[in-house]
Amino acid sequence: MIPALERHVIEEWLLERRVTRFFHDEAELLTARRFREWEALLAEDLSYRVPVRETLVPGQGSEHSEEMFHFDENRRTMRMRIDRFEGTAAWAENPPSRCRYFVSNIRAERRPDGLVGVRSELLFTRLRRSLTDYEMLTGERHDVLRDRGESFELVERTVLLDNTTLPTRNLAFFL
Amino acid sequence: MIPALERHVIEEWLLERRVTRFFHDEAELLTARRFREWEALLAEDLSYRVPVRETLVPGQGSEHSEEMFHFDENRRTMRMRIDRFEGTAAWAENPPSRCRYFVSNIRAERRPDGLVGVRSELLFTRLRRSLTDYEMLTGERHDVLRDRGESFELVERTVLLDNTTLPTRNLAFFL
Amino acid sequence: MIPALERHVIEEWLLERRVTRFFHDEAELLTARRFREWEALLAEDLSYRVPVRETLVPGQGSEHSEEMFHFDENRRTMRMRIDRFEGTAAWAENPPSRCRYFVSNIRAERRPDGLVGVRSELLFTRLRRSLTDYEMLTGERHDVLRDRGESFELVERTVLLDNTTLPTRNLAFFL
Amino acid sequence: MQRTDIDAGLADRLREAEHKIRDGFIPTWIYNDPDVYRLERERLFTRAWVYLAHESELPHDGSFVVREIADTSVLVIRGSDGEIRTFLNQCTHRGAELCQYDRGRLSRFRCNYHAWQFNDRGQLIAVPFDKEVYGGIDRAALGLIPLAQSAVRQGFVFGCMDPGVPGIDEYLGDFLWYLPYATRRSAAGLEVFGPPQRWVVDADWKIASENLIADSYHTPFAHRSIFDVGLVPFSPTDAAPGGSKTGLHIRAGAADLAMIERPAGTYMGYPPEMVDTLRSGLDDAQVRLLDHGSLSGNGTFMNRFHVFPNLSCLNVGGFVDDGRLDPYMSLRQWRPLGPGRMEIISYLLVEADAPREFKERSRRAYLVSFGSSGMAEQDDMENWRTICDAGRSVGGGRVDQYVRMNSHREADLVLADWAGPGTAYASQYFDLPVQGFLLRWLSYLLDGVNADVDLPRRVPT
Amino acid sequence: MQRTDIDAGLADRLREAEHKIRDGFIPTWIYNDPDVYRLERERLFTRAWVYLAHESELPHDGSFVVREIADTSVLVIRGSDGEIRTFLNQCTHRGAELCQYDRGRLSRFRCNYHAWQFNDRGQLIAVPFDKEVYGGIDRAALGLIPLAQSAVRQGFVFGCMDPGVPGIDEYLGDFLWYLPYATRRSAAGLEVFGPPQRWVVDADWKIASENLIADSYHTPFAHRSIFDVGLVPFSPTDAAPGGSKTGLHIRAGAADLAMIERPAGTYMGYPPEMVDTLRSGLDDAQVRLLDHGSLSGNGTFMNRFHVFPNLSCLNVGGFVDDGRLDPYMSLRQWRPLGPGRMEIISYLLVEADAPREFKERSRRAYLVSFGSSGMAEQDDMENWRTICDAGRSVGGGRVDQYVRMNSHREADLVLADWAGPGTAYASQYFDLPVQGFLLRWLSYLLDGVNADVDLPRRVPT
Amino acid sequence: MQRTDIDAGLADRLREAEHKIRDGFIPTWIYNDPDVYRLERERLFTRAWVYLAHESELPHDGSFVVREIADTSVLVIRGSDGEIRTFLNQCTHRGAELCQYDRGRLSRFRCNYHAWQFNDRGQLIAVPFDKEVYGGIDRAALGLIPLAQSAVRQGFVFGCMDPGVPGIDEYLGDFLWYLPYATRRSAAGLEVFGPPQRWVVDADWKIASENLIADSYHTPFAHRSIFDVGLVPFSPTDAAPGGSKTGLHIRAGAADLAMIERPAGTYMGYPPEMVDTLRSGLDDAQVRLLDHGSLSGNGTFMNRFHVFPNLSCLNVGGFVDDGRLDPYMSLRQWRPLGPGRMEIISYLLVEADAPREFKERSRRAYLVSFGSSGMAEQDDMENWRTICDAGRSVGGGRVDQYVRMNSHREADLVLADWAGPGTAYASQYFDLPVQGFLLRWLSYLLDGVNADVDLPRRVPT
Ligand code: FES
Ligand code: FES
Ligand code: FES
Ligand SMILES: [Fe+3]
Ligand SMILES: [Fe+3]
Ligand SMILES: [Fe+3]
Repeated sequence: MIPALERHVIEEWLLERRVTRFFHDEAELLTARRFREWEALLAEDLSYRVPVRETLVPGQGSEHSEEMFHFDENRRTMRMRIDRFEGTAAWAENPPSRCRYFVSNIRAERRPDGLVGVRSELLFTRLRRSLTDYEMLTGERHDVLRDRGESFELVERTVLLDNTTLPTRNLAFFL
Repeated sequence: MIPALERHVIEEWLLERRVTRFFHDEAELLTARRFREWEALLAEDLSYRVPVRETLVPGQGSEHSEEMFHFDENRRTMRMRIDRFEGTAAWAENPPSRCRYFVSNIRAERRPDGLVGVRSELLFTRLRRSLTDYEMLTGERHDVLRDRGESFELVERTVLLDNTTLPTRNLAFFL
Repeated sequence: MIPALERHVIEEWLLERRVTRFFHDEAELLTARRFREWEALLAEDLSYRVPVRETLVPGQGSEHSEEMFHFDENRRTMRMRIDRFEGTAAWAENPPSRCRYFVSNIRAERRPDGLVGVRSELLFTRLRRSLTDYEMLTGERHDVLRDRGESFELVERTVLLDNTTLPTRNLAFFL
Repeated sequence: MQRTDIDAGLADRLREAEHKIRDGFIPTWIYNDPDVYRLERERLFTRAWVYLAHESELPHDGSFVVREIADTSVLVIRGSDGEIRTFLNQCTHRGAELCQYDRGRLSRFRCNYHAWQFNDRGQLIAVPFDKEVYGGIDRAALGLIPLAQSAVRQGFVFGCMDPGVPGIDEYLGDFLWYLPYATRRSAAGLEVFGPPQRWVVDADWKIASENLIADSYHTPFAHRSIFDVGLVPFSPTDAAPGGSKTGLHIRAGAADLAMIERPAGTYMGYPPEMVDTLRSGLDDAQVRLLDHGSLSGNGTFMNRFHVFPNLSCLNVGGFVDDGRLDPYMSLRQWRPLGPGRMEIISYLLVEADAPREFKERSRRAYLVSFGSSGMAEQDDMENWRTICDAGRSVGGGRVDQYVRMNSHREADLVLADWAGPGTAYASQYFDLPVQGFLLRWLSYLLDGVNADVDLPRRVPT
Repeated sequence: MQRTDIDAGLADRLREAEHKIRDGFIPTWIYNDPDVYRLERERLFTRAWVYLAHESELPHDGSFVVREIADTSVLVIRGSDGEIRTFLNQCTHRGAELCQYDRGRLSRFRCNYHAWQFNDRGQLIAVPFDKEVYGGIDRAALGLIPLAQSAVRQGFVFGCMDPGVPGIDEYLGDFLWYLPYATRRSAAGLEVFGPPQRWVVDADWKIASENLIADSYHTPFAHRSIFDVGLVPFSPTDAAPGGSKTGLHIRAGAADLAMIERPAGTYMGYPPEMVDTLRSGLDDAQVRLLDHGSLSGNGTFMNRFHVFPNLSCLNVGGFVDDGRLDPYMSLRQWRPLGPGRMEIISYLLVEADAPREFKERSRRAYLVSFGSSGMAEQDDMENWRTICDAGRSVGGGRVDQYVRMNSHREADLVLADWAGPGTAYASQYFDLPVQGFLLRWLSYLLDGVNADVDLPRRVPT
Repeated sequence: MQRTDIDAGLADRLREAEHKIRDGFIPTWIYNDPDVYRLERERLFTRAWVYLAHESELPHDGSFVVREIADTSVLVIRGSDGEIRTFLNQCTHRGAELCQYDRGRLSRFRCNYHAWQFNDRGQLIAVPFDKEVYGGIDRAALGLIPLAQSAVRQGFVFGCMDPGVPGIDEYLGDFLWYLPYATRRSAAGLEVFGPPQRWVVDADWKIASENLIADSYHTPFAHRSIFDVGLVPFSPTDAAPGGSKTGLHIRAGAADLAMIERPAGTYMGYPPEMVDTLRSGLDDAQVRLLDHGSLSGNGTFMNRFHVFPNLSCLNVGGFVDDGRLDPYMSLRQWRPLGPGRMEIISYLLVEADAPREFKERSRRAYLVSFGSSGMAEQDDMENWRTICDAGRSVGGGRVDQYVRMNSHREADLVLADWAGPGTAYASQYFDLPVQGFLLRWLSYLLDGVNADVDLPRRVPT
């Protein structure tokens, strides 16, 4: 017999489950460098940001800069970047890196405006060629998704990194 | 149409879902160094232990010491530690490290005494200042939670580390 | 009140939940080196493969070799390996390594033939003795499970690694 | 400052390198060698003037940034008297690090170990138990240790650890005449917009410097993808030899700089007001160069410069949104971390009194093109890295690179009647500046300070 | 043991350091320098007596621990004859590691490579195919290789790789007279409680040693937080110069030790029975010091000691639960791992026959205060680390630290009529012991073994 | 090729090692020493012939693999003329890496930096703006840099960076007479099956080489587990001294090889047709050895060989499925990465025209036994690693290993009337080959190229 489950419990659960699935599918696309398919997940009004982090005096403002970013993209610049990857002259990633996205601690909630806010933890690893030392980044994603019924689209992503100086030779990937 | 779900399936699932959420929220508090809020999750009869690990002859006892610990805390010593962090002279963490808790493989079960036993895997990363080398710890958490309806409180935590000698300059954080 | 959940949503969810649990239990067995119990999860018609990876010219074939493997095991060779670990002369793992399996991004789906296909991400860490440097592998698992009602058995596992040259002194463990 | 010894074997290797470089070849090992790195630390970065900060980063009393000269931590701070000073970021008692932050504002610094305190002018202002345990310490002698020399020029803060070398004006020399093209487009001067991006690459700081000094050759090939996606305001033809983008190279003081031709009425997307402001701040000769200095008599735009040893600046624009060209200016420092390894510190500079929207557009154009995620920068990283990787190997290190581009007509390239200071060349397609850079580098490693660096003599290929 | 060469440049640098240290300055580079580390490995840790284990860790026949002298793995084992021996942990055949465990009990060790076997006295007892392939090997010559010297004193096991240096009693010297204050509070002596905590820090073993030798100055400042949270049994005034916690420093043999004043009837929370037991095991002079040795005539408590090169001990207490002071004693070894890098190995010592509850309270007080998670230890790590980090940099390494605390009245501090052996000083606020430590360290690096280390002459500041 | 200097202290240490090795002892430090590694890079791997690839990996025009000689990247490619060539994998312009892939097929290689292009014969075929900026470059002088020497023998591709050393035939010498036992079991010769496994171990390439050269002693003990699980086709008795598996050791040219006895009508599980094919390709003396060469007059099977410096081959079989013995042949290279660190590159070789099923069975037997996950290989890794770890430590490095196995009857072991070339010994249980290997290694480090390596003289133990 089924215990009485409240509606909001079921709805929250369904939402989180769909969001989790969305993130896992997204990670697969990025890992497989299927950038065109990934692009299809991006909203027209996308804002994609990875702020530069500094070590500051406690109390003197956020360590995540609001002025300077590693990425500060809109839909159009995203397309440029993807065009480049899909073109024949993106030497930096030829042969491609092996990027992997361990997304965990996913928590989603529907906001009053109908959008879905998601907070998750990201462990990102990258290996190139025959190197044995990983490039690794850690941080948290603050995402806003628009519910499209069947799936979601990414409206806003802010990745707050733990890293001030990046141990990656470049950012020829997305976070 | 909904297939017949047995009560215990639903209950187990609900429990695990709530526990998972609790862990993710807890990780957020620790990462954000919101120690007073974290403290509010600790039971009065808390036992918090991180045993020292040794490499022993197979068959000559557990590698996790029952005599010596990295942490062996009760509610009172926890408060002292948090008081220190919240004070103005905890130089070791000024500026604060960036700690991150990747909690996975969470499995919860309600014990006969009503408490909830949880086993999970922990990947802990820490970065300081402008360093590019992570301090990393891995291990498993064996937790006991008390169900408070809305949330849980942490009654017992034992973290079994993989590390014998710690690669962290200090343990100025909680696991 | 419960919203109308479609049958397939429930079924998918139940399957994924059971698979997730299976993977977490499996990880525990491997971490604890309870190899005989792990062996009991392997199907008689097991195929367990970890292909060698090369860096190839884009467009000139898959980087994951179909000719050479790090593991290419059937049920019988698996038994040999486990016999060895359970014997008294597997010096390579005496004292044993500390292996840990962070399995995430688990996605399961029932195939037309009744078997269950699962894709997951694996972050594997290993520490030995008093070393402070981890051996780490990353990759994805493509598994096929046979549903045995109470539990599953592993029919097929292919681990696609990110690593071309392995940073592990040996593969005296399973992935 | 004292210098460590250099053994005979190493001196021979460097002398051999010098001969090769003069002859148009670079032995690859110099880009990844522990002995070279040791000498760079001990003989070069201790004696050259090195960029530290921009004064706009230090707006208030007590504003500070912590920066590094090679591996030495330096506190750059504006004192309560308004003056900018530079100090070793180290307590004078037992040597603990004084300031643990990248940036901020503090009027006093309290050492965590024994609580000695220093003010924002570096003075030792508190010593616990002074009377009891030191009998009244000599505070004047134990203030923070200033860099031997430091100076601000047109907003740029430089420091030098050697008290015996000539001052900043002699060091920068003729370059100071050209610098206003970058700094005077606005009455308020330049400002750093936000914190710098920083990242670590397994590549040598010299190969990166050489690229910014004089590698017009790589642009159309290594960076073809950014032409392909429509980002850059040039055609491949512009970037080819003889093209408008590759007109003038100038060697001036401690710097190299590149001028490109600009069609009348354009200025890389900078608004006309800025060009007016710039023009009004220049002298007649400078204005002439601005408006008619190109080989064809068109105006010029200073596209990039490099100040020895490791400061580069790139000033260009990109088409990011709605067909408008957005200009940006990036200052970048190539900080050595070890053999074949550096940290890149990349700043965006904007005109301080420009509207916010201008700055944000500039930021977007910069981010898409250069910096940690920049589409052009990505490719450079891989090329530089593989060169340095080869340099470390026993076989690859012995390979002599070929730097004789246009050395068969080097004399022809010199513009005899150049109106500005320094030496101007009629092309950016030539290897002479790279040779000059490396000879100057060798002059530090082989002892002489800012010794006259002869231009290399070559034989035709 | 043979020693590798030291080139002229390095010898000059060390001689210069010696002059500075005598004069009250320490060049920061000595805390993070590859050449220094090399000499420490090859000239110091091969020739000094180094702590290895406590006999309570080896309760039975075949009980063993594996420990390291610098980077050399040592097997410490109690043989079937009850004797404790020390061996290189290495098979004498092809050199494979013999014992892979940190601790345990085994009567024989079988090498994994070719199955040679050794017993718990280090004897080679089995060689497969001996007759066939060796014609009867010389087993006596191929037993495990013992350390050149080893000895147990009051429960502490020491080893030394050099057969030519004086024995342990001469090495420890006058310190043996003071050691009973730590070891004789219980008839059964001390025991190690559980395994040691171990962790790795990017800091030099010398800076840690100096801190434990003679840095009373940092306590009220670096560790203010533990005063704030009510953990320590002192007031800041006690810890200030002239305070009860900072009374006496004694230099005795290879050790430095610090005595603090104890109010009559107290002994850092140790129960009265223990003080009685202690007193009954001491001679008259030792008892006098225990009961009236402080400057004011009150009793004393040995708060810490350091044995050259890298063994420190801290004996203190904390208020953890219900207002009671719980004493604890932590032995810690600072094991060098490389330039500016060490492993800390921290043990809790308790009176062997104390009740379990006493031991557990002691453990809790220790864990909250010191060790890997200890609130005081946390702050030390950061200070030590930044000093060593600066030492590696080209600018920071050249900074001379200031160690002239109380050198202007050094002669006054000596207690002329001190009743015990060694030299006693009337304060713990002075830098002389740090200078003495470094001069002893230099005497190894510059060749002399335990050469008479002159105390530094100083000029007033 | 030029060689860097070797200082007097290092030469003394190596000379001392030489004396010890001749006397039957190996100082452990040689397996983990930065100076040794430097000399190995600069004096050994630049002057020895080193294995690079197998011709079956290069089936077509433009087929290439990228391999390393120590740390130097080498492009091995079959040109459009069918010839296999070897080049430094480095652009001749500014030294960027030319080919970023492990394997593939390309007819031209375009450098990513400035787009110079080279064809599959290493010729420089395109230089952008050649006329404009180089005035017509000397393309012939700027083709890819070939290794000084390279050669293919029985399918194996070798290269050598030194033009002055003798050619491959002189180098391999008498070994070429024995190699057909491995390569001629099939008309089509051998082929590499799939890509090699590669993994990195903290162990020295020499210790691994020695193990494959002459360590029959470890087999029954280190690898007992694979006997236990029924994998190997020998009994422990076979593997003991005098057993059928340990009969003959042959030193021939740059190689050592081991022959085992095979019962009539068997050949390690290889099918009779293959033995027939083999026999038909041999001359009479070779056939005699194949069929009656063992000490007892039975047939022989070449079980393993090692070619100086770092190529080993193992040919054996395992019982994996249904009671059938499946043979496999693994070639493995021990590539030095640094002191005490190597990459292992392990290939499976199969008869090219064997049925697919044979190859797959061979693969399974190989994977279970050797290679990255092989049950035997796992144990070797740990033993080698701990030896090298000890070698780095100050105490462990000074330990002399004992290599006098059967040196008391060395003369007796020589087979005076051996019919083949080289020197044959009547046992595999002796340390002479290890001593010989290390003396040859020393001859490179101490300068002589392929100097006659005297066999060591010994005294009885
Ligand atoms: S080190 Fe700064 S006050 Fe002592
Ligand atoms: S190395 Fe120990 S038995 Fe051979
Ligand atoms: S480096 Fe290859 S073309 Fe310039
Ligand atoms: Fe570029
Ligand atoms: Fe302290
Ligand atoms: Fe083996």
